[in-house]
Amino acid sequence: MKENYLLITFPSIPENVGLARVIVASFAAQLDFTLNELEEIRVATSEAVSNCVIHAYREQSGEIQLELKIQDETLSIKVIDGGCGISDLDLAKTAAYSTDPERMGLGLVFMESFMDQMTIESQLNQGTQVLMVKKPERSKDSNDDGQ
Amino acid sequence: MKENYLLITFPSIPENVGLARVIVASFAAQLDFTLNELEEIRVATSEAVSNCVIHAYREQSGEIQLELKIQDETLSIKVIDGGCGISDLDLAKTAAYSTDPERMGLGLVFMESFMDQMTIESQLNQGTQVLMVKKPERSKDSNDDGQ
Amino acid sequence: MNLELKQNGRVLTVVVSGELDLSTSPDFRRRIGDELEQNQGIQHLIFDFKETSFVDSSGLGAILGRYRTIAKRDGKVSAVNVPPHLVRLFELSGLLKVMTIDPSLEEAEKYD
Amino acid sequence: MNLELKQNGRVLTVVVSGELDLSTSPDFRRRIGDELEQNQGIQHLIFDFKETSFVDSSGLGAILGRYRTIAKRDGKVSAVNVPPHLVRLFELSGLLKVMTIDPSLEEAEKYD
Ligand SMILES: Nc1ncnc2c1ncn2[C@@H]1O[C@H](COP(=O)(O)OP(=O)(O)O)[C@@H](O)[C@H]1O
Ligand SMILES: Nc1ncnc2c1ncn2[C@@H]1O[C@H](COP(=O)(O)OP(=O)(O)O)[C@@H](O)[C@H]1O
Repeated sequence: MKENYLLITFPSIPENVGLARVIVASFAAQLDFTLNELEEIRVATSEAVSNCVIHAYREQSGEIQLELKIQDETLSIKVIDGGCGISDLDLAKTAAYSTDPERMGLGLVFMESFMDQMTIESQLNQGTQVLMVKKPERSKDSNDDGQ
Repeated sequence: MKENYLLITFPSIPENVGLARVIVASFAAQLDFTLNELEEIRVATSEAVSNCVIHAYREQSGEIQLELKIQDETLSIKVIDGGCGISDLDLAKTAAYSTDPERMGLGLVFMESFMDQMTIESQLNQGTQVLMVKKPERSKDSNDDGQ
Repeated sequence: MNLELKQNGRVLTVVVSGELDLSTSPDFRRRIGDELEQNQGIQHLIFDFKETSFVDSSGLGAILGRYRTIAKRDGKVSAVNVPPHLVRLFELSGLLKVMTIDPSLEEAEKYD
Repeated sequence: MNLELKQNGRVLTVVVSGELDLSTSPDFRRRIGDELEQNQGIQHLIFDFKETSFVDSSGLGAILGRYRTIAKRDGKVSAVNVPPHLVRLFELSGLLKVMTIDPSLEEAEKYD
Protein backbone atom coordinates (compact mmCIF):
# COMPACT_ATOMS: atom_id res chain seq x y z
CA MET A 1 0.00 0.00 0.00
CA LYS A 2 1.39 3.33 -1.05
CA GLU A 3 -0.87 6.13 0.19
CA ASN A 4 -3.47 6.48 2.87
CA TYR A 5 -5.01 9.06 5.14
CA LEU A 6 -7.25 9.34 8.17
CA LEU A 7 -8.99 12.49 9.39
CA ILE A 8 -10.31 12.44 12.93
CA THR A 9 -12.25 14.89 15.08
CA PHE A 10 -13.00 14.41 18.78
CA PRO A 11 -13.67 16.46 21.91
CA SER A 12 -10.73 17.55 24.09
CA ILE A 13 -11.25 15.26 27.06
CA PRO A 14 -8.42 13.35 28.79
CA GLU A 15 -10.01 9.97 27.97
CA ASN A 16 -9.39 10.61 24.28
CA VAL A 17 -5.62 10.91 24.62
CA GLY A 18 -5.30 7.12 24.88
CA LEU A 19 -7.73 6.67 22.00
CA ALA A 20 -5.60 8.98 19.83
CA ARG A 21 -2.52 6.87 20.64
CA VAL A 22 -4.28 3.66 19.59
CA ILE A 23 -5.51 5.20 16.34
CA VAL A 24 -2.15 6.70 15.37
CA ALA A 25 -0.25 3.52 16.27
CA SER A 26 -2.61 1.29 14.23
CA PHE A 27 -2.39 3.66 11.27
CA ALA A 28 1.40 3.91 11.55
CA ALA A 29 1.65 0.11 11.62
CA GLN A 30 0.83 0.15 7.89
CA LEU A 31 4.43 1.31 7.45
CA ASP A 32 7.54 -0.69 8.33
CA PHE A 33 8.16 0.85 11.77
CA THR A 34 9.91 -1.12 14.51
CA LEU A 35 8.17 -1.58 17.85
CA ASN A 36 10.52 0.99 19.31
CA GLU A 37 9.63 3.53 16.62
CA LEU A 38 5.92 2.89 17.18
CA GLU A 39 6.51 3.54 20.88
CA GLU A 40 8.12 6.88 20.04
CA ILE A 41 5.15 7.77 17.83
CA ARG A 42 2.78 6.89 20.67
CA VAL A 43 4.61 9.20 23.08
CA ALA A 44 4.76 12.09 20.57
CA THR A 45 1.04 11.73 19.82
CA SER A 46 0.20 11.56 23.49
CA GLU A 47 2.12 14.80 24.17
CA ALA A 48 0.57 16.71 21.27
CA VAL A 49 -3.00 15.68 22.08
CA SER A 50 -2.51 16.21 25.83
CA ASN A 51 -1.32 19.76 25.09
CA CYS A 52 -4.60 20.48 23.29
CA VAL A 53 -6.59 19.19 26.24
CA ILE A 54 -4.58 20.95 28.98
CA HIS A 55 -3.22 24.12 27.43
CA ALA A 56 -5.27 24.95 24.33
CA TYR A 57 -8.71 24.64 25.89
CA ARG A 58 -7.97 24.59 29.63
CA GLU A 59 -11.19 24.29 31.59
CA GLN A 60 -13.47 24.50 28.56
CA SER A 61 -13.91 21.67 26.11
CA GLY A 62 -13.09 22.15 22.45
CA GLU A 63 -12.43 20.04 19.41
CA ILE A 64 -9.19 18.38 18.39
CA GLN A 65 -8.44 17.36 14.82
CA LEU A 66 -5.94 14.70 13.85
CA GLU A 67 -4.83 14.44 10.24
CA LEU A 68 -2.80 11.33 9.55
CA LYS A 69 -1.16 10.68 6.22
CA ILE A 70 1.05 8.04 4.65
CA GLN A 71 2.93 9.18 1.58
CA ASP A 72 6.31 8.13 0.19
CA GLU A 73 6.58 5.59 3.01
CA THR A 74 6.49 8.48 5.45
CA LEU A 75 4.00 9.12 8.25
CA SER A 76 2.80 12.63 8.96
CA ILE A 77 0.65 13.56 11.94
CA LYS A 78 -1.05 16.92 12.18
CA VAL A 79 -2.66 17.84 15.49
CA ILE A 80 -4.90 20.89 15.29
CA ASP A 81 -6.75 22.77 18.01
CA GLY A 82 -8.79 25.96 17.99
CA GLY A 83 -7.60 27.00 21.43
CA CYS A 84 -5.69 29.84 23.09
CA GLY A 85 -2.55 29.62 20.94
CA ILE A 86 1.09 30.00 21.99
CA SER A 87 2.57 33.49 22.33
CA ASP A 88 6.27 32.59 22.23
CA LEU A 89 7.04 29.42 20.28
CA ASP A 90 10.77 29.39 21.05
CA LEU A 91 10.11 29.73 24.75
CA ALA A 92 7.47 26.98 24.60
CA LYS A 93 9.99 24.61 22.98
CA THR A 94 12.54 25.18 25.73
CA ALA A 95 13.10 22.08 27.85
CA ALA A 96 11.47 22.36 31.28
CA TYR A 97 9.48 25.43 30.28
CA SER A 98 5.81 25.14 31.15
CA THR A 99 3.06 27.63 31.93
CA ASP A 100 1.69 25.04 34.35
CA PRO A 101 3.77 24.60 37.54
CA GLU A 102 2.52 21.00 37.91
CA ARG A 103 3.93 19.99 34.52
CA MET A 104 7.42 19.12 33.33
CA GLY A 105 7.68 21.19 30.15
CA LEU A 106 8.88 18.15 28.21
CA GLY A 107 6.05 17.59 25.75
CA LEU A 108 7.49 19.58 22.87
CA VAL A 109 10.98 18.26 23.65
CA PHE A 110 9.74 14.66 23.36
CA MET A 111 7.84 15.44 20.15
CA GLU A 112 11.01 16.90 18.62
CA SER A 113 13.31 14.11 19.72
CA PHE A 114 11.01 11.19 18.89
CA MET A 115 9.96 12.34 15.43
CA ASP A 116 12.13 13.14 12.38
CA GLN A 117 10.59 16.55 12.09
CA MET A 118 8.29 18.74 14.16
CA THR A 119 6.92 22.15 13.27
CA ILE A 120 4.36 24.31 15.08
CA GLU A 121 2.21 27.11 13.80
CA SER A 122 0.16 29.05 16.29
CA GLN A 123 -1.95 32.17 16.50
CA LEU A 124 -3.10 33.68 19.77
CA ASN A 125 -6.77 32.96 20.44
CA GLN A 126 -7.03 31.14 17.12
CA GLY A 127 -5.31 27.87 17.80
CA THR A 128 -2.26 25.74 17.24
CA GLN A 129 -1.23 23.27 14.58
CA VAL A 130 1.56 20.79 15.16
CA LEU A 131 3.02 18.79 12.28
CA MET A 132 5.15 15.74 13.03
CA VAL A 133 6.82 13.58 10.41
CA LYS A 134 8.58 10.23 10.71
CA LYS A 135 9.88 7.66 8.25
CA PRO A 136 10.78 4.11 9.31
CA GLU A 137 14.56 3.72 9.63
CA ARG A 138 14.27 0.47 7.66
CA SER A 139 12.74 2.34 4.70
CA LYS A 140 15.44 5.00 4.78
CA ASP A 141 18.14 2.41 3.97
CA SER A 142 16.36 1.22 0.85
CA ASN A 143 15.90 3.08 -2.43
CA ASP A 144 13.52 5.99 -2.28
CA ASP A 145 11.05 4.32 -4.62
CA GLY A 146 10.24 1.73 -1.95
CA GLN A 147 10.01 -1.88 -3.04
CA MET B 1 -17.35 9.65 31.34
CA LYS B 2 -20.81 10.35 30.03
CA GLU B 3 -20.58 11.55 26.42
CA ASN B 4 -18.04 11.31 23.68
CA TYR B 5 -17.78 11.28 19.93
CA LEU B 6 -15.31 10.53 17.15
CA LEU B 7 -15.67 11.54 13.50
CA ILE B 8 -13.41 9.75 11.04
CA THR B 9 -12.86 10.01 7.29
CA PHE B 10 -10.68 7.65 5.25
CA PRO B 11 -10.36 6.29 1.72
CA SER B 12 -12.23 3.11 0.78
CA ILE B 13 -9.31 0.69 0.57
CA PRO B 14 -9.39 -2.84 2.04
CA GLU B 15 -6.47 -2.05 4.39
CA ASN B 16 -8.67 0.40 6.26
CA VAL B 17 -11.29 -2.16 7.25
CA GLY B 18 -9.03 -3.50 10.01
CA LEU B 19 -8.16 0.03 11.07
CA ALA B 20 -11.87 0.86 11.40
CA ARG B 21 -12.33 -2.21 13.62
CA VAL B 22 -9.49 -1.13 15.93
CA ILE B 23 -10.84 2.41 16.20
CA VAL B 24 -14.42 1.38 16.89
CA ALA B 25 -13.38 -1.28 19.42
CA SER B 26 -11.13 1.16 21.33
CA PHE B 27 -13.86 3.77 21.36
CA ALA B 28 -16.50 1.23 22.42
CA ALA B 29 -14.23 0.08 25.26
CA GLN B 30 -15.09 3.35 27.05
CA LEU B 31 -18.44 1.68 27.79
CA ASP B 32 -18.96 -1.43 29.91
CA PHE B 33 -19.08 -3.96 27.05
CA THR B 34 -18.00 -7.56 27.60
CA LEU B 35 -15.27 -9.02 25.39
CA ASN B 36 -17.95 -10.95 23.55
CA GLU B 37 -19.96 -7.80 22.87
CA LEU B 38 -16.82 -6.01 21.65
CA GLU B 39 -16.25 -8.92 19.28
CA GLU B 40 -19.78 -8.50 17.91
CA ILE B 41 -19.14 -4.78 17.42
CA ARG B 42 -15.92 -5.58 15.56
CA VAL B 43 -17.73 -7.93 13.17
CA ALA B 44 -20.60 -5.48 12.54
CA THR B 45 -18.13 -2.66 11.86
CA SER B 46 -16.08 -4.86 9.57
CA GLU B 47 -19.18 -5.76 7.52
CA ALA B 48 -20.41 -2.19 7.20
CA VAL B 49 -17.04 -0.77 6.18
CA SER B 50 -16.31 -3.71 3.82
CA ASN B 51 -19.63 -3.03 2.07
CA CYS B 52 -18.54 0.55 1.35
CA VAL B 53 -15.27 -0.69 -0.12
CA ILE B 54 -16.72 -3.51 -2.22
CA HIS B 55 -20.24 -2.46 -3.15
CA ALA B 56 -20.53 1.31 -2.77
CA TYR B 57 -17.42 2.28 -4.69
CA ARG B 58 -16.51 -0.95 -6.51
CA GLU B 59 -13.40 -0.42 -8.60
CA GLN B 60 -13.11 3.29 -7.88
CA SER B 61 -11.93 4.66 -4.59
CA GLY B 62 -14.15 6.93 -2.55
CA GLU B 63 -14.39 8.23 0.99
CA ILE B 64 -15.91 6.52 3.98
CA GLN B 65 -17.11 8.40 7.04
CA LEU B 66 -17.49 6.88 10.46
CA GLU B 67 -19.42 8.76 13.13
CA LEU B 68 -19.09 7.20 16.56
CA LYS B 69 -21.02 8.45 19.55
CA ILE B 70 -21.44 7.54 23.19
CA GLN B 71 -24.58 8.90 24.80
CA ASP B 72 -26.75 7.51 27.63
CA GLU B 73 -24.27 4.64 27.99
CA THR B 74 -25.12 3.62 24.43
CA LEU B 75 -22.80 3.30 21.45
CA SER B 76 -23.93 4.42 18.02
CA ILE B 77 -21.94 3.84 14.85
CA LYS B 78 -22.83 5.57 11.62
CA VAL B 79 -21.09 4.37 8.45
CA ILE B 80 -21.57 6.69 5.50
CA ASP B 81 -20.51 6.34 1.87
CA GLY B 82 -21.15 8.43 -1.21
CA GLY B 83 -21.33 5.43 -3.49
CA CYS B 84 -23.81 3.70 -5.80
CA GLY B 85 -26.60 3.23 -3.25
CA ILE B 86 -28.93 0.24 -2.78
CA SER B 87 -32.00 -0.08 -4.97
CA ASP B 88 -33.97 -2.58 -2.87
CA LEU B 89 -33.20 -2.43 0.84
CA ASP B 90 -35.43 -5.36 1.82
CA LEU B 91 -33.82 -7.57 -0.77
CA ALA B 92 -30.35 -6.47 0.33
CA LYS B 93 -31.16 -7.46 3.93
CA THR B 94 -32.22 -10.96 2.89
CA ALA B 95 -29.86 -13.64 4.17
CA ALA B 96 -27.64 -15.07 1.40
CA TYR B 97 -28.60 -12.29 -1.02
CA SER B 98 -25.61 -10.69 -2.68
CA THR B 99 -25.03 -8.90 -5.95
CA ASP B 100 -21.56 -10.44 -5.96
CA PRO B 101 -21.49 -14.22 -6.66
CA GLU B 102 -18.23 -14.55 -4.69
CA ARG B 103 -19.81 -13.20 -1.49
CA MET B 104 -22.09 -14.78 1.10
CA GLY B 105 -24.75 -12.10 1.50
CA LEU B 106 -24.38 -12.19 5.27
CA GLY B 107 -23.01 -8.72 6.03
CA LEU B 108 -26.33 -7.02 6.74
CA VAL B 109 -27.57 -10.14 8.56
CA PHE B 110 -24.55 -10.04 10.91
CA MET B 111 -24.96 -6.30 11.46
CA GLU B 112 -28.60 -6.82 12.43
CA SER B 113 -28.00 -9.78 14.71
CA PHE B 114 -24.90 -8.43 16.47
CA MET B 115 -26.20 -4.94 17.22
CA ASP B 116 -29.30 -3.87 19.17
CA GLN B 117 -30.53 -1.83 16.26
CA MET B 118 -29.57 -1.36 12.61
CA THR B 119 -31.14 1.01 10.10
CA ILE B 120 -30.11 1.84 6.55
CA GLU B 121 -30.89 4.84 4.42
CA SER B 122 -29.81 4.76 0.82
CA GLN B 123 -30.26 6.73 -2.36
CA LEU B 124 -29.22 5.44 -5.75
CA ASN B 125 -26.02 7.09 -6.96
CA GLN B 126 -25.93 9.25 -3.84
CA GLY B 127 -24.78 6.85 -1.20
CA THR B 128 -25.71 4.80 1.82
CA GLN B 129 -25.83 5.48 5.53
CA VAL B 130 -25.95 2.67 8.05
CA LEU B 131 -26.74 3.37 11.70
CA MET B 132 -25.98 0.71 14.29
CA VAL B 133 -26.73 1.04 17.99
CA LYS B 134 -25.69 -1.13 20.92
CA LYS B 135 -25.85 -0.77 24.70
CA PRO B 136 -23.84 -3.00 27.04
CA GLU B 137 -26.04 -5.72 28.55
CA ARG B 138 -24.52 -4.90 31.94
CA SER B 139 -25.75 -1.30 31.68
CA LYS B 140 -29.24 -2.40 30.70
CA ASP B 141 -29.70 -4.14 34.06
CA SER B 142 -28.89 -1.02 36.05
CA ASN B 143 -30.93 2.17 36.38
CA ASP B 144 -31.10 4.30 33.29
CA ASP B 145 -29.24 7.17 34.95
CA GLY B 146 -26.05 5.11 35.03
CA GLN B 147 -24.03 5.25 38.25
CA MET C 1 -2.89 -12.85 8.44
CA ASN C 2 -0.34 -15.60 8.16
CA LEU C 3 -0.84 -19.08 6.71
CA GLU C 4 1.11 -22.24 7.40
CA LEU C 5 0.41 -25.10 4.99
CA LYS C 6 1.39 -28.67 5.85
CA GLN C 7 0.63 -31.67 3.68
CA ASN C 8 0.39 -35.13 5.12
CA GLY C 9 -0.74 -37.79 2.64
CA ARG C 10 -4.06 -36.70 1.18
CA VAL C 11 -4.64 -34.14 3.93
CA LEU C 12 -3.69 -30.47 3.76
CA THR C 13 -3.61 -28.69 7.11
CA VAL C 14 -3.77 -24.90 7.10
CA VAL C 15 -2.91 -23.00 10.28
CA VAL C 16 -4.53 -19.57 10.00
CA SER C 17 -3.15 -16.86 12.25
CA GLY C 18 -4.26 -13.25 12.55
CA GLU C 19 -7.23 -11.65 10.85
CA LEU C 20 -9.20 -13.09 7.93
CA ASP C 21 -11.17 -10.24 6.37
CA LEU C 22 -11.60 -8.29 3.14
CA SER C 23 -7.95 -7.29 2.96
CA THR C 24 -6.46 -10.70 3.71
CA SER C 25 -8.94 -13.12 2.12
CA PRO C 26 -7.60 -12.66 -1.46
CA ASP C 27 -4.24 -13.96 -0.24
CA PHE C 28 -5.99 -16.82 1.60
CA ARG C 29 -7.89 -17.81 -1.58
CA ARG C 30 -4.78 -17.64 -3.74
CA ARG C 31 -2.36 -19.48 -1.47
CA ILE C 32 -4.68 -22.39 -0.70
CA GLY C 33 -6.12 -22.41 -4.24
CA ASP C 34 -2.63 -22.68 -5.75
CA GLU C 35 -1.72 -25.52 -3.42
CA LEU C 36 -4.89 -27.48 -4.23
CA GLU C 37 -4.38 -26.97 -7.95
CA GLN C 38 -0.73 -27.97 -7.98
CA ASN C 39 -1.37 -30.94 -5.82
CA GLN C 40 -4.37 -32.91 -7.11
CA GLY C 41 -3.61 -35.66 -4.59
CA ILE C 42 -4.96 -33.51 -1.76
CA GLN C 43 -8.46 -34.66 -0.87
CA HIS C 44 -9.11 -33.32 2.64
CA LEU C 45 -8.62 -29.89 4.17
CA ILE C 46 -8.17 -29.11 7.85
CA PHE C 47 -8.23 -25.52 9.09
CA ASP C 48 -6.54 -24.86 12.41
CA PHE C 49 -8.03 -21.66 13.87
CA LYS C 50 -6.14 -21.63 17.17
CA GLU C 51 -4.29 -18.42 16.29
CA THR C 52 -7.12 -16.75 14.36
CA SER C 53 -8.04 -13.45 15.98
CA PHE C 54 -10.80 -12.31 13.63
CA VAL C 55 -13.07 -13.58 10.85
CA ASP C 56 -15.99 -11.79 9.18
CA SER C 57 -18.24 -12.67 6.24
CA SER C 58 -15.44 -11.99 3.73
CA GLY C 59 -13.36 -14.59 5.56
CA LEU C 60 -16.24 -17.05 5.78
CA GLY C 61 -16.71 -16.69 2.02
CA ALA C 62 -13.07 -17.47 1.45
CA ILE C 63 -13.32 -20.61 3.61
CA LEU C 64 -16.48 -21.73 1.81
CA GLY C 65 -14.79 -21.20 -1.56
CA ARG C 66 -12.06 -23.70 -0.66
CA TYR C 67 -14.78 -26.21 0.31
CA ARG C 68 -16.11 -26.20 -3.25
CA THR C 69 -12.81 -27.51 -4.60
CA ILE C 70 -12.58 -30.21 -1.96
CA ALA C 71 -16.21 -31.28 -2.52
CA LYS C 72 -15.39 -31.98 -6.18
CA ARG C 73 -12.73 -34.40 -4.95
CA ASP C 74 -15.22 -36.10 -2.60
CA GLY C 75 -13.17 -34.82 0.32
CA LYS C 76 -13.95 -33.36 3.70
CA VAL C 77 -13.30 -29.96 5.23
CA SER C 78 -12.89 -29.76 8.97
CA ALA C 79 -11.94 -27.14 11.53
CA VAL C 80 -9.99 -27.59 14.74
CA ASN C 81 -9.18 -25.33 17.70
CA VAL C 82 -12.10 -23.06 16.91
CA PRO C 83 -12.42 -20.16 19.40
CA PRO C 84 -15.97 -19.64 20.81
CA HIS C 85 -16.68 -16.41 18.89
CA LEU C 86 -15.86 -18.20 15.62
CA VAL C 87 -18.10 -21.16 16.45
CA ARG C 88 -21.02 -18.74 16.55
CA LEU C 89 -20.12 -17.16 13.18
CA PHE C 90 -19.72 -20.59 11.62
CA GLU C 91 -23.17 -21.57 12.90
CA LEU C 92 -24.91 -18.38 11.79
CA SER C 93 -23.36 -18.58 8.33
CA GLY C 94 -24.43 -22.15 7.70
CA LEU C 95 -20.80 -23.12 7.15
CA LEU C 96 -21.24 -26.00 9.60
CA LYS C 97 -23.45 -27.73 7.03
CA VAL C 98 -20.35 -28.41 4.96
CA MET C 99 -17.52 -28.16 7.49
CA THR C 100 -17.24 -30.23 10.65
CA ILE C 101 -15.64 -28.97 13.82
CA ASP C 102 -13.33 -31.66 15.13
CA PRO C 103 -12.17 -31.88 18.73
CA SER C 104 -8.49 -32.10 17.83
CA LEU C 105 -6.05 -32.13 14.97
CA GLU C 106 -5.37 -35.84 15.62
CA GLU C 107 -9.07 -36.60 15.26
CA ALA C 108 -9.35 -34.58 12.05
CA GLU C 109 -6.29 -36.23 10.53
CA LYS C 110 -8.03 -39.62 10.59
CA TYR C 111 -9.72 -38.66 7.32
CA ASP C 112 -6.62 -39.70 5.48
CA MET D 1 -4.09 2.08 34.93
CA ASN D 2 -4.16 -0.01 38.05
CA LEU D 3 -2.13 0.51 41.24
CA GLU D 4 -1.18 -2.01 43.88
CA LEU D 5 0.21 -0.50 47.09
CA LYS D 6 2.13 -2.62 49.58
CA GLN D 7 3.76 -1.27 52.72
CA ASN D 8 6.67 -3.05 54.35
CA GLY D 9 8.20 -1.15 57.28
CA ARG D 10 9.20 2.28 56.07
CA VAL D 11 9.00 1.26 52.40
CA LEU D 12 5.95 1.69 50.18
CA THR D 13 6.01 -0.38 47.00
CA VAL D 14 3.69 0.66 44.17
CA VAL D 15 3.08 -1.75 41.31
CA VAL D 16 1.90 0.32 38.34
CA SER D 17 0.07 -1.55 35.60
CA GLY D 18 -1.35 -0.17 32.37
CA GLU D 19 -1.00 3.35 31.04
CA LEU D 20 0.16 6.37 33.03
CA ASP D 21 -0.90 9.46 31.10
CA LEU D 22 -3.05 12.59 31.34
CA SER D 23 -6.22 10.66 32.07
CA THR D 24 -4.79 8.33 34.70
CA SER D 25 -2.15 10.47 36.44
CA PRO D 26 -4.67 12.35 38.65
CA ASP D 27 -5.67 9.01 40.18
CA PHE D 28 -1.98 8.07 40.55
CA ARG D 29 -1.24 11.37 42.38
CA ARG D 30 -4.26 11.05 44.65
CA ARG D 31 -3.88 7.37 45.61
CA ILE D 32 -0.18 7.58 46.45
CA GLY D 33 -0.52 11.08 47.91
CA ASP D 34 -3.25 9.91 50.30
CA GLU D 35 -1.20 6.92 51.38
CA LEU D 36 1.89 9.04 52.09
CA GLU D 37 -0.16 11.57 54.03
CA GLN D 38 -2.01 9.03 56.15
CA ASN D 39 1.13 7.12 56.84
CA GLN D 40 3.91 9.48 57.90
CA GLY D 41 6.10 6.47 58.76
CA ILE D 42 6.69 5.78 55.07
CA GLN D 43 10.11 7.06 54.09
CA HIS D 44 11.01 5.23 50.87
CA LEU D 45 9.07 4.65 47.69
CA ILE D 46 9.63 1.86 45.16
CA PHE D 47 7.85 1.85 41.81
CA ASP D 48 7.51 -1.50 40.08
CA PHE D 49 7.03 -0.83 36.35
CA LYS D 50 6.95 -4.43 35.16
CA GLU D 51 3.33 -4.18 33.99
CA THR D 52 3.47 -0.55 32.82
CA SER D 53 2.59 -0.35 29.14
CA PHE D 54 2.86 3.39 28.61
CA VAL D 55 4.17 6.57 30.27
CA ASP D 56 4.40 10.07 28.83
CA SER D 57 5.39 13.44 30.30
CA SER D 58 2.13 13.68 32.27
CA GLY D 59 3.05 10.38 33.91
CA LEU D 60 6.66 11.43 34.51
CA GLY D 61 5.35 14.58 36.20
CA ALA D 62 3.16 12.50 38.47
CA ILE D 63 6.13 10.31 39.45
CA LEU D 64 8.33 13.35 40.11
CA GLY D 65 5.59 14.89 42.26
CA ARG D 66 5.67 11.89 44.62
CA TYR D 67 9.46 12.25 44.86
CA ARG D 68 9.03 15.73 46.38
CA THR D 69 7.12 14.32 49.36
CA ILE D 70 9.68 11.58 49.90
CA ALA D 71 12.59 14.02 49.64
CA LYS D 72 11.11 16.01 52.55
CA ARG D 73 11.31 12.82 54.61
CA ASP D 74 14.94 12.26 53.59
CA GLY D 75 13.84 9.13 51.78
CA LYS D 76 14.69 7.52 48.48
CA VAL D 77 12.67 6.79 45.36
CA SER D 78 13.64 3.85 43.24
CA ALA D 79 12.28 2.02 40.23
CA VAL D 80 12.44 -1.69 39.45
CA ASN D 81 11.56 -3.82 36.42
CA VAL D 82 11.80 -0.82 34.11
CA PRO D 83 11.10 -1.73 30.45
CA PRO D 84 13.68 -0.38 27.95
CA HIS D 85 11.39 2.26 26.42
CA LEU D 86 10.77 3.69 29.89
CA VAL D 87 14.48 3.79 30.75
CA ARG D 88 14.95 6.15 27.83
CA LEU D 89 12.09 8.44 28.93
CA PHE D 90 13.43 8.47 32.48
CA GLU D 91 16.85 9.47 31.17
CA LEU D 92 15.60 12.19 28.82
CA SER D 93 13.39 13.69 31.50
CA GLY D 94 16.16 13.95 34.08
CA LEU D 95 14.11 11.82 36.46
CA LEU D 96 17.15 9.61 37.01
CA LYS D 97 18.78 12.48 38.90
CA VAL D 98 16.35 11.86 41.74
CA MET D 99 15.22 8.28 41.19
CA THR D 100 17.53 5.26 41.00
CA ILE D 101 16.81 2.24 38.87
CA ASP D 102 17.44 -0.86 40.94
CA PRO D 103 18.12 -4.30 39.48
CA SER D 104 15.45 -6.02 41.56
CA LEU D 105 12.76 -5.47 44.13
CA GLU D 106 14.87 -7.28 46.71
CA GLU D 107 17.74 -4.88 46.09
CA ALA D 108 15.45 -1.84 46.32
CA GLU D 109 13.87 -3.05 49.54
CA LYS D 110 17.23 -2.84 51.32
CA TYR D 111 16.57 0.86 51.84
CA ASP D 112 14.47 0.00 54.83
N1 LIG E 1 -1.68 23.23 21.86
C1 LIG E 1 -1.25 24.21 22.69
N2 LIG E 1 -2.02 25.30 22.92
C2 LIG E 1 -1.61 26.28 23.74
N3 LIG E 1 -0.43 26.27 24.39
C3 LIG E 1 0.39 25.20 24.21
C4 LIG E 1 0.03 24.14 23.36
N4 LIG E 1 1.04 23.25 23.37
C5 LIG E 1 1.99 23.74 24.17
N5 LIG E 1 1.61 24.94 24.70
C6 LIG E 1 2.41 25.81 25.58
O1 LIG E 1 3.78 25.40 25.52
C7 LIG E 1 4.26 25.05 26.83
C8 LIG E 1 5.25 23.91 26.73
O2 LIG E 1 4.58 22.73 26.27
P1 LIG E 1 5.19 21.30 26.57
O3 LIG E 1 6.62 21.28 26.14
O4 LIG E 1 4.31 20.28 25.93
O5 LIG E 1 5.18 21.15 28.15
P2 LIG E 1 4.01 20.99 29.21
O6 LIG E 1 2.81 20.39 28.55
O7 LIG E 1 4.59 20.12 30.24
O8 LIG E 1 3.71 22.36 29.72
C9 LIG E 1 3.02 24.72 27.63
O9 LIG E 1 3.23 24.89 29.02
C10 LIG E 1 1.99 25.69 27.05
O10 LIG E 1 2.10 26.97 27.64
N1 LIG F 1 -22.79 0.40 1.24
C1 LIG F 1 -23.39 -0.23 0.20
N2 LIG F 1 -23.47 0.36 -1.03
C2 LIG F 1 -24.07 -0.27 -2.06
N3 LIG F 1 -24.62 -1.49 -1.98
C3 LIG F 1 -24.58 -2.14 -0.79
C4 LIG F 1 -23.95 -1.55 0.35
N4 LIG F 1 -24.08 -2.42 1.38
C5 LIG F 1 -24.74 -3.49 0.89
N5 LIG F 1 -25.05 -3.34 -0.40
C6 LIG F 1 -25.82 -4.29 -1.27
O1 LIG F 1 -26.50 -5.19 -0.43
C7 LIG F 1 -26.11 -6.55 -0.74
C8 LIG F 1 -26.09 -7.38 0.53
O2 LIG F 1 -25.08 -6.92 1.39
P1 LIG F 1 -24.47 -7.88 2.51
O3 LIG F 1 -25.59 -8.48 3.30
O4 LIG F 1 -23.48 -7.11 3.29
O5 LIG F 1 -23.79 -9.06 1.72
P2 LIG F 1 -22.49 -9.14 0.78
O6 LIG F 1 -21.55 -8.05 1.18
O7 LIG F 1 -21.94 -10.48 1.06
O8 LIG F 1 -22.97 -8.98 -0.64
C9 LIG F 1 -24.77 -6.42 -1.39
O9 LIG F 1 -24.51 -7.52 -2.24
C10 LIG F 1 -24.91 -5.12 -2.18
O10 LIG F 1 -25.56 -5.31 -3.39
